[in-house]
Amino acid sequence: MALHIIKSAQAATIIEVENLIEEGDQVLLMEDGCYLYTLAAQKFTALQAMSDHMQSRGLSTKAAALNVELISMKQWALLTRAHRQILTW
Amino acid sequence: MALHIIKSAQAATIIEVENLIEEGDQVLLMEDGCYLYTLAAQKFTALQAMSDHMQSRGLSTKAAALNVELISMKQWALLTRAHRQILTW
Amino acid sequence: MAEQKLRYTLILTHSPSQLESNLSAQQLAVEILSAGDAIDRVFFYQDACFIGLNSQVPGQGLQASYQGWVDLQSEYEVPLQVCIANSLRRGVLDKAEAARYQMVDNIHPSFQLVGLGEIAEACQSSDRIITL
Amino acid sequence: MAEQKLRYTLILTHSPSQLESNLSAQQLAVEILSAGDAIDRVFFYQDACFIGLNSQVPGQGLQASYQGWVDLQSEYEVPLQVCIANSLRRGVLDKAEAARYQMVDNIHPSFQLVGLGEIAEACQSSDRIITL
Amino acid sequence: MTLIIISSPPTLDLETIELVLALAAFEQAPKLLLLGQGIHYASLLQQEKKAKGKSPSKVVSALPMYDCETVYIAAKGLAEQGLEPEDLQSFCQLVDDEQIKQLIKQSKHCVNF
Amino acid sequence: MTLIIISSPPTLDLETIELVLALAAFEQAPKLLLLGQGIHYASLLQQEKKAKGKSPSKVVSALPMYDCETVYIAAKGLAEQGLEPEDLQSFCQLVDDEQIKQLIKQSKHCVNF
Repeated sequence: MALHIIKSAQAATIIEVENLIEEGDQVLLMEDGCYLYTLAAQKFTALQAMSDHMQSRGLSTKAAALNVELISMKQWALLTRAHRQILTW
Repeated sequence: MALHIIKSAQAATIIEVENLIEEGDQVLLMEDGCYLYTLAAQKFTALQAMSDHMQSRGLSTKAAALNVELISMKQWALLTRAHRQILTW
Repeated sequence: MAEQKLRYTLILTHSPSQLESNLSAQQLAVEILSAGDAIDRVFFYQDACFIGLNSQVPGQGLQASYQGWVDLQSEYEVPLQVCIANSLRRGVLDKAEAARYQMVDNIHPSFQLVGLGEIAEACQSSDRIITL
Repeated sequence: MAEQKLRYTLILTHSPSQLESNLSAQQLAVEILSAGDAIDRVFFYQDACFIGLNSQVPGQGLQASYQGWVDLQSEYEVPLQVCIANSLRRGVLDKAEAARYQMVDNIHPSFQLVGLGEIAEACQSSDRIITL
Repeated sequence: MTLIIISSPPTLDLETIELVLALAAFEQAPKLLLLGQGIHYASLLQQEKKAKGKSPSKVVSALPMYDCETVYIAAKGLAEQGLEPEDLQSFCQLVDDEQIKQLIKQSKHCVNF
Repeated sequence: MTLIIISSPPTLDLETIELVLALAAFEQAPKLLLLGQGIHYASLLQQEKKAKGKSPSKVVSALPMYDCETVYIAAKGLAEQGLEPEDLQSFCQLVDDEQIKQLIKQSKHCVNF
């Protein structure tokens, strides 16, 4: 069960990750990857995004409306505990 | 008549430039933009690419087969003389 | 925490002023250490070598890009390792390298220049490697 | 050349080790000057400020990222201008700024730190501005 | 007239906007065109990304005071970025591809980020 | 096993490949997976991008000598990048998405560039 951290703002990254994702993998949007929340919400179930980064981009309300789960830095650290393979895109 | 220099390797850049291009504008691929020659050759007439950069990427023969014109640094300098607006993507 | 203590290596690759990677990594490191886990090393690679430049003059009220790391090191003794080959190429030098090339060192003294063997060690010994 | 002589400003924005922008810009500058046109200034912005770091130790047979510019300047007196605000933030200092902040200068002496007024001047006086 | 074109998202230190502000302060009356993810610079909801850093929305809101009175936004990009016109600073103007081509053609210089 | 994943095109100083070579030299037997534009690292025709710089194809060709015997290439990306199997180093192996998922799952660590 891998954790896929998407930091890139390139939409092509979402497609790349979509092809490689397995049942049980988790996708987390952070930094400029937050801008891809609309496309990512269509592609991934149980999508998470870094709350502080969504907030500073003014996207928290919009993302929450698409059921993107906003998580704290502490929860991020817990995610890195739970997933052995951590891939950053 | 603008000169559009494409240095980015992101395919999305080609689409962006395609939307903004005018009759008489010139498109030049250089650096990692060279990797986009196939898509660019479909979108732009009279496409040019920096010969040294295509060569160092091993793409000269393939690009020439698609009628991409390979130009020298000296010809690049002449292009910047000929075009008042120079946009770099 | 009843759980087993995990050991982390963080690898940074981006310069500090344009993207947020350096800040994200500092915040993650704080959470990892607060949770009782360990950080074997923070490894600065490619343009992240510039994070340690000692001569930064941040704007009023702002912090230099190395400050969060220096603070974490003084509290938790986290090794701050900078790839020596990448640093030399870019002009980021510690005292030893500066002496070797007859230049002046310019990296914050909390950072050390090391070889890529440290990443091999990370592959072997760390439970998690996170690239940011 | 019978054509009118053109005046150029080049703006660089990328760090030197990952992308080729710095090399492309140096090659373009050579062609512009050989053709008899003029370069009002080369302006180093954002991570391109690192190009001037004086302490680079390039690998055997290789050149420091500033070398091509230093050569062009000694032949053609091209002003090599580095954005002062961007440089201070990153820790790239000339003698004057180093003295002001009691640090050691670390930029090659062919480069000078300047304000953004130089870009305003470029907008006004240069015939071409090229961002690389 | 100098046209600054930004098509990448706001950076940590807002150096691209600083350049626009400087040109405006030196009375160059620059025009700013935001494309794609660059449009987020004009979002009213953008906030600072580091402690005590500058807020993009505040920095951009200063542009009209320096005579950079209109910020042009590629209309097509707005929806793609998940933004609504009411998310943007009041002095923004939506433009289509034809208008963007005119802006480029009328400019003396273009500077892209 | 550490899996190095490169999805961006070759850089001027080849630092990503240096990391793979170092892991191999320290007997970590890293596996290298190239995706998208990262596939160009395996092209036999890549040459040095600066005077006296290293040639990517030469640096990559050294991998098998250090016990990094297979370089995995995302088959889907090959055509997208305009490359043919015969453009690649002989020790490359084309893999599909399912095989890539297995490579990730079997790795202890993943490092992406």
